[in-house]
Amino acid sequence: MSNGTQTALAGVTQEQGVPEEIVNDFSIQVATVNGSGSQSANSVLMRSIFLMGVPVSGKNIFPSNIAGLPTWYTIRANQHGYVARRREVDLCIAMNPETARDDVRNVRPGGVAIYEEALNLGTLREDITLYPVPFAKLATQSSPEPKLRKLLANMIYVGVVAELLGIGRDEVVAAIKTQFKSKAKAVELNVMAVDLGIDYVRARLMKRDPFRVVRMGLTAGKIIIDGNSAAALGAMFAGCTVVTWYPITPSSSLCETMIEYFSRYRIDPETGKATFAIVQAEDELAALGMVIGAGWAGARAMTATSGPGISLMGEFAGLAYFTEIPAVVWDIERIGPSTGLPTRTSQGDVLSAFYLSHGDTKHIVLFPSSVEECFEFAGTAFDLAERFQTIVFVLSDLDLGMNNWMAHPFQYPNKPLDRGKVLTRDDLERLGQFERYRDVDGDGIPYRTLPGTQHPLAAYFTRGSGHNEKAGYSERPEDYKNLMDRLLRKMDTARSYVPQPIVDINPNAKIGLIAFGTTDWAVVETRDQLKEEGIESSYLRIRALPFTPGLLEFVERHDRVYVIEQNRDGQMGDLIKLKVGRQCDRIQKVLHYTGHPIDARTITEAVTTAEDQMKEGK
Amino acid sequence: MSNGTQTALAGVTQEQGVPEEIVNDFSIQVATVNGSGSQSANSVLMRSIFLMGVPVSGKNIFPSNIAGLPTWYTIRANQHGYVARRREVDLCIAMNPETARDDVRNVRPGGVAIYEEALNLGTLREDITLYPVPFAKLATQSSPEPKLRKLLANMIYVGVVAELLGIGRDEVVAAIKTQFKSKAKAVELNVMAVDLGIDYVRARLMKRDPFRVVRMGLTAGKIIIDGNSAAALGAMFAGCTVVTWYPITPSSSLCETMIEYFSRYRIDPETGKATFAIVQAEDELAALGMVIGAGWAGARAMTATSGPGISLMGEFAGLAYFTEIPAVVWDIERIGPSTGLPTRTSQGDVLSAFYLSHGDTKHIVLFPSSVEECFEFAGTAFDLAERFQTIVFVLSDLDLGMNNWMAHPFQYPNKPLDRGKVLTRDDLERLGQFERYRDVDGDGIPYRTLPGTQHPLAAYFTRGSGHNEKAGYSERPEDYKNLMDRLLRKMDTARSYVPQPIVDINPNAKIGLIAFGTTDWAVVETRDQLKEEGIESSYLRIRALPFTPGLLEFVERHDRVYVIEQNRDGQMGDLIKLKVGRQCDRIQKVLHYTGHPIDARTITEAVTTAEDQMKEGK
Amino acid sequence: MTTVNPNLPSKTNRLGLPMTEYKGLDSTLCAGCGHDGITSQIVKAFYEYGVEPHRVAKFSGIGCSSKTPAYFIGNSHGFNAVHGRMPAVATGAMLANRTLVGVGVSGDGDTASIGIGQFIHLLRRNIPLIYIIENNGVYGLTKGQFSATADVGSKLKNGIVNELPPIDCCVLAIELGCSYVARSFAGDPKQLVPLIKGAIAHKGTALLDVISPCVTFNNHEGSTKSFKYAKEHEEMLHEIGFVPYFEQIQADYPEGAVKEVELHDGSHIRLRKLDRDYDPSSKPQALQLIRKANELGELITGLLFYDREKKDFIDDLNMMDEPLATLPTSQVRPSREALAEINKEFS
Amino acid sequence: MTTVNPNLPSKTNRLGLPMTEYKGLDSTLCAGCGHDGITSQIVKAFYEYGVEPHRVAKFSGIGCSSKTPAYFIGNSHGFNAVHGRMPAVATGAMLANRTLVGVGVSGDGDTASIGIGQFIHLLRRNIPLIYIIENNGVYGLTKGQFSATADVGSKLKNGIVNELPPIDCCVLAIELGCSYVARSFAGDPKQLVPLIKGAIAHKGTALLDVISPCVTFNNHEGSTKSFKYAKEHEEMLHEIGFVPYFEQIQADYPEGAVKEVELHDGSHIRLRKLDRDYDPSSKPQALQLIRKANELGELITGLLFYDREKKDFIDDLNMMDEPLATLPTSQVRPSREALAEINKEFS
Ligand SMILES: Cc1ncc(C[n+]2csc(CCOP(=O)(O)OP(=O)(O)O)c2C)c(N)n1
Ligand SMILES: Cc1ncc(C[n+]2csc(CCOP(=O)(O)OP(=O)(O)O)c2C)c(N)n1
Ligand code: SF4
Ligand code: SF4
Ligand SMILES: [Mg+2]
Ligand SMILES: [Mg+2]
Repeated sequence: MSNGTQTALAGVTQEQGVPEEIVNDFSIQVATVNGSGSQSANSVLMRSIFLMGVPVSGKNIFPSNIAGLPTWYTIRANQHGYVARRREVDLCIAMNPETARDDVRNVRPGGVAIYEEALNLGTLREDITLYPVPFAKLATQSSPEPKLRKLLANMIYVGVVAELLGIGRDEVVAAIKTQFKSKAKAVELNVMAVDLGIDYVRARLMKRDPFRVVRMGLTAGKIIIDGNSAAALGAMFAGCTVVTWYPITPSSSLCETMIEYFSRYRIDPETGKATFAIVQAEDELAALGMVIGAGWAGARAMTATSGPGISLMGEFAGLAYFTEIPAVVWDIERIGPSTGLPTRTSQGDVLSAFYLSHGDTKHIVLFPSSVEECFEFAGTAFDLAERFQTIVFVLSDLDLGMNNWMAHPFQYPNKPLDRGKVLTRDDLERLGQFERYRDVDGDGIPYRTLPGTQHPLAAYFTRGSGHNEKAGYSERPEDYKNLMDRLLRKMDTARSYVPQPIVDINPNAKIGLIAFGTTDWAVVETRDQLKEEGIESSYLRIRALPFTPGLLEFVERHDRVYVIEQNRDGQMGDLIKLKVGRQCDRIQKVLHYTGHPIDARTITEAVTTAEDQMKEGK
Repeated sequence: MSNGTQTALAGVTQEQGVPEEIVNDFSIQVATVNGSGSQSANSVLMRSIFLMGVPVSGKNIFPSNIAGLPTWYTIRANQHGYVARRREVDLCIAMNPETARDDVRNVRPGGVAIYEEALNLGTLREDITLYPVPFAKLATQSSPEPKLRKLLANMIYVGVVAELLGIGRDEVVAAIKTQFKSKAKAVELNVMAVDLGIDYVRARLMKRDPFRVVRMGLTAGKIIIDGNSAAALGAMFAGCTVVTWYPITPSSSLCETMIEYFSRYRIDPETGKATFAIVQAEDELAALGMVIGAGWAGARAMTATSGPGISLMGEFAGLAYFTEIPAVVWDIERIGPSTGLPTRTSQGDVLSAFYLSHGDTKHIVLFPSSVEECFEFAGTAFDLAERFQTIVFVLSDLDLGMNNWMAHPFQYPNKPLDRGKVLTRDDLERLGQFERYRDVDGDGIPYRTLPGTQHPLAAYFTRGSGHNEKAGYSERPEDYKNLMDRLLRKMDTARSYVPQPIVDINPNAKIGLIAFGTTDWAVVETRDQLKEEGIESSYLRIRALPFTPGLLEFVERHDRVYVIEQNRDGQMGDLIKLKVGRQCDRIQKVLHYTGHPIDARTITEAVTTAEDQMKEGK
Repeated sequence: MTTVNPNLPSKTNRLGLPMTEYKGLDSTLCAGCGHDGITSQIVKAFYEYGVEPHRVAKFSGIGCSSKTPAYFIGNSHGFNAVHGRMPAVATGAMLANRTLVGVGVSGDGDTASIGIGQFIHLLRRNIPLIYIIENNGVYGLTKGQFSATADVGSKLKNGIVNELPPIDCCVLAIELGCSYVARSFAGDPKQLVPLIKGAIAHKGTALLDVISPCVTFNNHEGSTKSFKYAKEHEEMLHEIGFVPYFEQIQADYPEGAVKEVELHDGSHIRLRKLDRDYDPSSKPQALQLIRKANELGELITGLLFYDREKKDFIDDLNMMDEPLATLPTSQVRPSREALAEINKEFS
Repeated sequence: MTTVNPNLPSKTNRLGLPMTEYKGLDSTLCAGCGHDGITSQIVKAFYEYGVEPHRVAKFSGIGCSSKTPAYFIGNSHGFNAVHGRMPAVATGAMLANRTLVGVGVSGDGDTASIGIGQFIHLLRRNIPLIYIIENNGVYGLTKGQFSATADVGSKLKNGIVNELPPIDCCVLAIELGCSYVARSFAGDPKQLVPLIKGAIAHKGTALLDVISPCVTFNNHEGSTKSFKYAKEHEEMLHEIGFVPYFEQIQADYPEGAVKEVELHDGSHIRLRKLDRDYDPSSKPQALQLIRKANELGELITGLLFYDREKKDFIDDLNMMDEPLATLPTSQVRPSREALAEINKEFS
């Protein structure tokens, strides 16, 4: 456990009577069984805190099965806005008899455990506050239907926790209304269950723990949403017309959300017809093949998948690269290799996405780190794919994609769609010539026409085999070399089009931190922790491959640069090393690969240890 | 054109009458049409020179179609044993009317062109020796059958060239006998055609060029074979039992040769039954899937493919890595990305093979550079795959795989098969325990049992999802991390088991050269060329990934290290840079990517240019 | 749409285009290859039907057969995808632009070996596409290995005999609900041209499995996919005629001798009875017929199955009439109000 | 081979093994899932037949169904491969060790969606393998999307209706020459056990397409793969019995009422006539029957097709009787003389 945290909590033990209050800074872990309907209770609890104006995040640790196995939901509330995972559990709600003992053992000293009274855990810990609650008994009062009763049992703990922490009933009720939308009956039942919890606390429990929620104003105007939904919405507002997919955790919800919202907002009001096609493909090869066919014909087309799907897309990815066809692939990363841990998060596909396919293939890759960026990059990815006529990967992860995040409301896109260098019939008429693969503008990007263009110059032939500037079949060494060199040039042009890194230079810092994607949230917190320990740091957050030139400058500016990522091999670190050449010995890797999202304390410890060794001259 | 070559040929022009002789050092290019049967004529010509005792190599530059398109066959004879491609054509035999003018234009000044008289190319060049020959007319004398006549026309040029160069008729006849095996009729006909050529030269042509073949003793006892056949034979002698394949150029002949030789040498004499299964799979996914199934069940199983197949094998490669199942995949590289140039050579799959699959996956990769190594590594690959219980890639290329190379006869394997850590029924009885994924020996390599082992401890469950040491399903962070760390450890152990690099340190050298695979042949020649220009060099030939520690030492020892490879992105160079850390700025890349095999002069020019710039302080 | 000009010289079609407009580059296939025959019939069919070249989109996988889209209708966009995965690419393109006339050409290896999965799902979806299998029972481009349509007992040049049963793509297509299924022979242009025209007029997937001998690797004695074998064993189901929608049908034939099949665009296929009565509207009958022919080693050719009523994938998706690819931003980007509403939902 | 002990207590099988030896780990599937029912029947069939656990090799892809091999015959090797590609893995393993009894379990998504290509080629090769499809018409593990066996008009919980025709894996299997094709229902153990036993005795691929309702995602009103629907619409072809080769057949039934089908190892399947006469040896009849049942929305169950004479892939390859995997070096490495001969050939 971290020193910082221990200091903050010193004095919080039961012997000392009522401990010092800990306000708006704790993490809750709800341990349940999947398929038991705890998901909505968890969301309601999270949203209630959010509605209290306190920054909050929720993370679901669920098994790769459908029902009956242990599941944990972690809620972090933090007045400073830190929303990364915390290693420590302050409050545990142990609803799953199978894991309850472990769950309670896992609470940090000074913490709280709420559990089913019948489990008899009263003697398990002396250093935490224990609140037994007869959930089962209370549930029998909630409904005569056993099935419903089981569902409502979860909502009872929401009431218990709310009352113990001081979360307002109004906020809970509002959260329930959001959760169950307009279904009055469901709202009513759930509120009733919550009240059972509240009443029980009032009647039977004495608050003996330090944790409290107090109203703040930090969440006003914000939304709560998961990254997959954000991406789906972003794509919808970016004019996406063809979506293909093959279900795979944790990407399925991205496309399922598309189905939902496209059906609502993308049916032409006049004709009643769809302005899109969403197709469940037979596998990931087909999914990408369809995207490529659609991109070739001019649609904004995308698919979403995860690691195993990426591995299946190799051949088609190379085709898109070599024939220069726009395509967008979202990879919601999970733990690999192979099937790996389908319900655990990872950043392990950096190299496989970047290098995907044989031969000298390389791709544009984007790394959103927030739901706002999921929304934004959904459009950016299409713009880049069409501008550069190539396949673009967007690497999100399970943590970002499937968990709930606070965010600013999405901004209506202010830029027109960049459809890239497409020549229309009129253009052809005006130009009088067209060669599909010629570098007319010196930026490596050729022009294209769409099938169906009614002009004798429009037609050309697309092939994944060797071709010359006129798109004619060619095995000539010069044609091949020209093409390959142009593709490199094109990728170079892309460096200034892709989202540039977010850089925060601290002029006093000797060290720099580099991260990407969801690791950002822990790094932000780490920087403050480091500062507390007297270590100033700069920070560069990578948002895309290929790299932009600023990277080298950042590395050169700092004695040591820590590249933090969530995979075993330090994949981004290797790419950075290659990029910065002899400066590579400034790079140090901080790696986290357990399947759980990275936390600030882990990074802080790694960095301080390394810095200490540095000082000691090791 | 290179300075070196120009110097050597100075004075060889027709104005000066009979030029200085050039003995046993020239390249011949035969330009024909594919499907015209020129392949056997080319082989006979090459073998005739070989039988004269002169080192020789033959390279086929053929189109990706079946018949009717231009094809070139290049023979290089060299008394020093250089057998890499040469850029310059000394003698051209222009049999294809469609390309004849270009072919003749392509001959280096001082060279020779032999062509069909009717093409009337007499005025095309003044700086080379022209020998018009009425091939068509001569062919009519060879046979009454038009189809046969066409085939024999090719053999006529063999006679012409042999007579002009002074290749003995006996050697030609012997080569014909080898080519047509026991078929007396075919031998007779072809010898007759050769004689037509010889007689024509004697009767009508006056030798006016400097090129001659003179008997040497440098090829005695050697064999001529292509790398794919060598690999097939190597696998046969390595006890390979299951072969799966999906046809793809340039790998098909590897498996087709297996079918041929396994049917001859691997049928049990007692039962008349096969000791192997060779299966044409429905695609490359299935091919690798079958190999994995077979490897799991204990067979030595392999497949062979090329780039597109590698791209399709991503998902299964990750499965083999993560479940630790032996598998061998030969990648006979051709030009990518995508379908690319199916009949052109490349070393472009280094990164895709090494990193194949999502997540933190990495593989053992071998790089044979000769047919001897194809034979040897076929066994090494199985030994490594079974010892390390993982997938092993062997990266050959079209140049090595499909062209004819001189070689020492294959050595009978002197080591027993290394079947790795397999526990039998007796072992289990003795040990009394077995955990599939436990690192018992500290080398990262666990033990396994084979299905069918009759012991209650034997059974375990294999899965591509998370698992613990007992092979039980697990999503626990610790189990995952343990497993991933052990896999790294295993790969580290492999460093000392894989074929070590071949290193030649020149104590006077300021520069080092690094290459792998077929690039070796050009590098060997380059070193001599550099020496002539006063540049001493050391040389390290990589034979496997992961790297061995000696690599860093080699780099540190030299001011500049040129990594020479046949791809656009300098893929091996990048891996080397990563390995050598801050020494990476000593690395310079020499890249060749045209589809034609790399030649020494190209490398020499690149290195001397770089060295000159160095001196000039640029 | 170009309108029809009635006063054209005889050497052009109803659009005023000469046959050359429907040709492509010179073939680089072996002289005599069956695939070149099919190419000619495609050229002829599109010319005679009068399809505007720019409206055509050509698709293929990899193989000798898959090279052929470069050899016809040069003024249309073509896409030579990867081996066995053309169906996905064609599906995507047809969704992006439903106004295109899609023609896919594939080989038996491309379709029945590596590609059988995508083939099946294409049929299942009923993607609007003319799908021509140039079926020679071997992999031509990789030099003569057996494909999954090679007959049991058929021999390679090197003597290897095929032991595995062939996949009959027409049977699969019918079982999977394909609504236009025909078998033909590259050496039978008279039949192939109307079948292709019918496929142009059809809505949904039109499958043509065309025996197309490989003269280099599978035209020898012992091959069941040779010109000789096919010629000797061809059994035509009917004589086929095609009357496009813009021509008047003339009923100049005796009762019962001819069956008219109306196609989706109003064109008609006219099946003139030969030895037998055949009604291509019955699945079981079609399957029985094929099975029997296969048992007898007969090459049964003609329109095997037709179903006018079948919905295609465009119907299933309830898509707009205009190509999705070129819809203006106003149609594909919901309003500011929509976003505000959504933001509200999540707040 | 363990020999049969005739003096066993009644709670063990002929090998002296109790039923528990055929069980595996506890299931982690949803309570009531059809797949668990099938697991129980597999346990029972292998127990009753008396297969030595170590001789069994279990294969699967990915899905809820594909998890089940961990739940039966714990003392056998199991392999949970990747999604849709189990057939290739099983093929390789069965080639490496032909003495294994292979059992593959797959889902309808695993087999008919992503895996249809490998499934078809497995059938075409006739790999010796018991192939059980646990068919629920949805992707269970990814939370209820339609698979390619979902019926037209069947509804997801969220109201989405399937428009695409289902793939009937039995029809495909029969068309592709599979020699043992059965359909059954997870809720009908009496039928399933003898069908699995027959599959054990069979040589070549034995396909069992078993309707196995997903209680979580596809057991509602409107689903044609629910317990309720299957129970109401099950039409048994015959009553099925299995007499293993080591038991005497007793002809205690009236003439014509029962059909005995002899299997490869000498065991018999006994089909007792119900409403109709059914002879599972005729392809066309089998296909017709299934087609009609599908049209009527009937779930026809029983042994649909059987062909004793069909060669399997091991025959085609002329393989040794011993497992290739463990042949000694002397049998797999040719002699020095052989290498000398080869070197000579290339010199
Ligand atoms: C992934 C992949 N595997 C293998 C190949 C090699 N290959 C090219 S064409 C072909 C077979 C073509 O056979 P078919 O489709 O029957 O066409 P044909 O040449 O007979 O017309 C193969 C295996 C490839 N291009 N891509
Ligand atoms: C390559 C790949 N794509 C997608 C997935 C995600 N996935 C896991 S199981 C499954 C479907 C399972 O459906 P089915 O085979 O019918 O089995 P069920 O769960 O219904 O028993 C999918 C799509 C995966 N594991 N691998
Ligand atoms: S090899 Fe066969 S299929 Fe290919 S072009 Fe030649 S004849 Fe045609
Ligand atoms: S989700 Fe469906 S298929 Fe999966 S275990 Fe639950 S009931 Fe069975
Ligand atoms: Mg073919
Ligand atoms: Mg299913």
